[in-house]
Amino acid sequence: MIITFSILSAIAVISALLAVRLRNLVHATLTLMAFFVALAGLFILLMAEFLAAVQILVYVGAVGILILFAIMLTQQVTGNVKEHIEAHGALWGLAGATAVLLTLLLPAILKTALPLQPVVETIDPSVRALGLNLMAPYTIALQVIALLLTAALLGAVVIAISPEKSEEEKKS
Amino acid sequence: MSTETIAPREYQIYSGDDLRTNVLEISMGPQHPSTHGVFRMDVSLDGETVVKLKPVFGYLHRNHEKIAETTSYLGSMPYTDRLDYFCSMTNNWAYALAVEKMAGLAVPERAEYIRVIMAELTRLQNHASLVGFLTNDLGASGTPLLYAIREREHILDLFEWASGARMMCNYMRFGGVRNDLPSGWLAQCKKVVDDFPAFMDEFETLLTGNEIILSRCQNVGVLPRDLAINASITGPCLRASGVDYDLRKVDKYGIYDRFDFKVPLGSVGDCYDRFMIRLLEMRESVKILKQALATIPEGPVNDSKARNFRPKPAEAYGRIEGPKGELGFYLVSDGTPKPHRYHVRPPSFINLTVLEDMCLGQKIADAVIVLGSIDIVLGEVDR
Amino acid sequence: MIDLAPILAKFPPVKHDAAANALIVPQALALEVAKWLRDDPAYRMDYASNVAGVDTLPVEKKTKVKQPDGTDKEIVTKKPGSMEVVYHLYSMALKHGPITIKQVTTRENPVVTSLTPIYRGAEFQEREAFDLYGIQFEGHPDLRRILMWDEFKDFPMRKDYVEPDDYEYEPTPHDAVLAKAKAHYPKASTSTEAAS
Amino acid sequence: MTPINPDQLIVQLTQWALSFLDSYPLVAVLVAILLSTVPLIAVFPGCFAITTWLERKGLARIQNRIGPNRTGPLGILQPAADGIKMLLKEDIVPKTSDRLAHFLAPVVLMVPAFTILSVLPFNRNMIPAAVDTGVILFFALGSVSTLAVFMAGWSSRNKYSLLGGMRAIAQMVSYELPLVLSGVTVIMMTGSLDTTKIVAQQQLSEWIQSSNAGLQCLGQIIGWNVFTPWGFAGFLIFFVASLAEINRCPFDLPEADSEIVAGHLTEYSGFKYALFFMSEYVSAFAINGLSTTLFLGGWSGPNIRPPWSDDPNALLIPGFVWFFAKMFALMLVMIWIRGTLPRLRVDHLMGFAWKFLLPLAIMNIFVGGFYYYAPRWHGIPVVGWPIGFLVMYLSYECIGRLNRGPKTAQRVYHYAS
Repeated sequence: MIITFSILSAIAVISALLAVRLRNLVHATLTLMAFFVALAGLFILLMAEFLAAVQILVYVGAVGILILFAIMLTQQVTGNVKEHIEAHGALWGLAGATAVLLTLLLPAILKTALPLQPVVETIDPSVRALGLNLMAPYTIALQVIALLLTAALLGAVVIAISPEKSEEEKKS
Repeated sequence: MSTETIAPREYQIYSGDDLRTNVLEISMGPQHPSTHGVFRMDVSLDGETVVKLKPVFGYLHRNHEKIAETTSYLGSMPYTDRLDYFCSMTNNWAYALAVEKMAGLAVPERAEYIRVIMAELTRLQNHASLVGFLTNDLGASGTPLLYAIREREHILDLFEWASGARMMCNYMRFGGVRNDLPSGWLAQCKKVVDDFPAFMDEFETLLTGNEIILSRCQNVGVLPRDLAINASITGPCLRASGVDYDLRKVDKYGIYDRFDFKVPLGSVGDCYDRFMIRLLEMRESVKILKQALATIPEGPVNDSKARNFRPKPAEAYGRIEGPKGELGFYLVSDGTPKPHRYHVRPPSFINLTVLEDMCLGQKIADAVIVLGSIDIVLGEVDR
Repeated sequence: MIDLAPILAKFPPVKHDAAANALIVPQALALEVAKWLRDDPAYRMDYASNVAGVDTLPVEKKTKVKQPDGTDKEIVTKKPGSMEVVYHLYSMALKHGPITIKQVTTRENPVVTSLTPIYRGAEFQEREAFDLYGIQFEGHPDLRRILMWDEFKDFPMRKDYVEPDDYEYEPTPHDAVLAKAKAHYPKASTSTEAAS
Repeated sequence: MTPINPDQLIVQLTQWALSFLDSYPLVAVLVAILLSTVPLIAVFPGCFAITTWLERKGLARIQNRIGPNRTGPLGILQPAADGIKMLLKEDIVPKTSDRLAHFLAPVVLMVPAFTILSVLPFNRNMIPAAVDTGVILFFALGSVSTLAVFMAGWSSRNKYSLLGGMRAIAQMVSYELPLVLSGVTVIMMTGSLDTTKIVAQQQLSEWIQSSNAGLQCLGQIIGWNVFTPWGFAGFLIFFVASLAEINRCPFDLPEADSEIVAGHLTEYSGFKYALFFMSEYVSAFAINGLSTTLFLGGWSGPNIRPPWSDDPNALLIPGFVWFFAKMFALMLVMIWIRGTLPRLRVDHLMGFAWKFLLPLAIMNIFVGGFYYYAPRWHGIPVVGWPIGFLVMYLSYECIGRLNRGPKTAQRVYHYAS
């Protein structure tokens, strides 16, 4: 368990770093997807298969592909090599970021009693429970999100209809 | 009809206020699975839509005309086989016709009949395989093509029997044909012709009603009537645009005035019309063949005097209705055994003039079938 | 046979070549004549079937003529060379034809008027005549080489065209080609001989 | 010792083998993993070889040809010859290509193709990975193949490949919707994402348990989802969408040879090409396996009991025989379609997915819901069946008519006088 966890988190961290650092946009996206897959692996480790499946379906299958599609439409896939962002005081920034992160995490770290109790046995992440939760306490939120997404979809359709065609229709 | 020439259309790339797309330029050919030989199209694509298309050819150019001007008149006959290598019989006939017109040679009755039979058989096999290739361009993994090839084999067997060669027949001569038909040939030919409508029925039931073929061919690559005339389009492509112009009816060359056949005409001028006109023309060809086979007389088949002759200074333009369109030969003689000028008017070459007009604004997949429906053979385009 | 008299009457500079039954049209009038032929209701020559360039070398003919005094006298008849473009026009509307139009120009500076603005079908054929004969078509929208490659310099269909003998490499040159190859690639040809 | 049950023979053998390792739990887990994965990796490439032969022979018969006939009797060794040829071919990578992505693409396609096989129940108690969320895991991992095709198309630095990649993304993303939505109906009716439960739901247990041999036999057939109106429509939608999802004819636009050479495969050669080829077939098996599971009763077939056994669950013909029979039957239909139909055009393809399959699949969900709650007479859906069927048929007709423009029609041709 620990070994798998270490490997997956290493992959996740490295690919996330690469996604930020790589200058080639497509490579960056591909590493981002590797990160998503590693995250899905972590979900499986937590016995949350459904969440893992959704993670891959939504982030790798849809969001990542969408990003790639958007990149395909841009002119330059590879960043300009000559143009480097000059970083001054990178170490200071790193230290600051670490400090902020630690401050945020400190209460959680302090409160946790070590060694950790195994989480797996206490929760039952079945799809049925998830569905019931969505349907009972969170119905309104779900409906609102659904409405919002439908509106977005309709908006996309409206934008996608090219004005060229409508002119032709007017003529005929 | 007092318009000036119909200029090539320009396709306007849609560019909204901030939505700019790049044009993708691809070079389709000369090695591409769908270009029917070493043909190249320089295509610019806006997404999948064709915004510019320039045909490029010459990869098979061997200066056929120059070769012909350095050999005797008869010496060019085998070279004409290599023009449109699908239809060597009609190529032979067109050349023989031009020379006969220039030198004033007469053709014996039986030879005229044999020429008609050979030309119509050529038309059958050319149209059948063209429709097959067209469906292949549509992505039908070769099934209709192989059915067509099966029928073509029967006809090529007949050619081989009569002339000794399946494709490069070199069969026609000035003032007739090279040799008489072997015994039994006519009976076999009758059998092939009688069997052909069954194949046609099968072919038509399988293809003409197919929803995918309908939706992909109809209203794709429309060639307007005026443009077709102005751009000198000939053959099935012209008739698909609704112009009644068949040289077999107009010039009545050979003995075509003796046969009863009709000229099918399209109305829209799209790929589907070009496809259907070919199917209908095959039916008419079968009609002509049946009449010719029933009435072919006995007699000599060639004029032995017209071998290596030296025509008087003259010029002539002879043309026939080849399967792909008007195939013409323009000959100028200066009194020597070699032609002073020998020019081929290749139908495939000129029919390509309107390729860009038909493809603009269509999808890249349509460009492929538009090219397929024009029916080109690169041996003839490049010469 | 189509009656050509009305054309000759309307356009006096147009000559009739009786041997070929063709109209010889001066370049300045070519577009006008073609347009008139296309649109005139009696002709309706809407279809340009064939366009061909024709190259004729200058001929020097020496004939010996016996003079009355018994001596031979050489008479040199010079026929100048010419470059022609021949158009065969037909009518799809009235189904008659052909009318042959010729534009004659010099071999040294072959320039004719393009009929592509009237007949779109002449586009590729005029390009071909340009490519193979070097005839300049004035008013052609897209006069480029069509069959030869763009870098090609010469005009191969001209009667005085000499094939450059280093033009094509043959893996095993023989006969005349071998002789040519020797001149160009002395080492290469000997090595292939040694190899064979 | 329990009497031998042909159906469960393999399962029993596995358990027997594992029973020796009871004292070494870690080894037992490893062996169990191997026992469930190695057969997948061994069997499906074998199926792939058989299918390539079947496809070549079948296409040849459709096209009046003989097909492979030089390698072994009936050309049966042709797949081996092809494989050897592929392995020995030079692996050419274009100079300007993105080498890493070019190399990874076949791998990225291959891994999910094999992984999704593990959620398919091949027989009772014979499922490599019995997960609670089998169906959604299948769709999730299946969507990764889009990424692989994109990687192949983009990394080749070839415009045809790029076009193929673009087409593949657009097509696979679009067809995923009707595919998943037609599957959703089944999930809704079963109330579970678990593939084993979906198969079990399609068996009429009271019939199987009865003493009548005929009823027992039918008990594993009559309950298949395909025999319900929503199941029938769903099966057809699923099958058509799966054709597009695995780039089979007539939706093989990403590798349309007459237009864009071979699409994303243009710059692949040698073993990488073979991997692509195999992954596509394995994906085809997987998706056919899923449609078998969802609509055709999975491994259930005529319930014939072995004469020596009284166990109502014992079967003379093992379930995986039926499973593979159904899967291959669907494969054959795909081959048949490939030999018959021309290819669609890009806009037609998209229109077909969004304007026809998607509304039909959504309609199907409603019909499924209606069928579920419609009153029954002795458990027989006397109301749900006819009305559901009628509604599905009407919506098929309506959506079809709405989509069919007035443009395509048979034409009448005239002759010149």
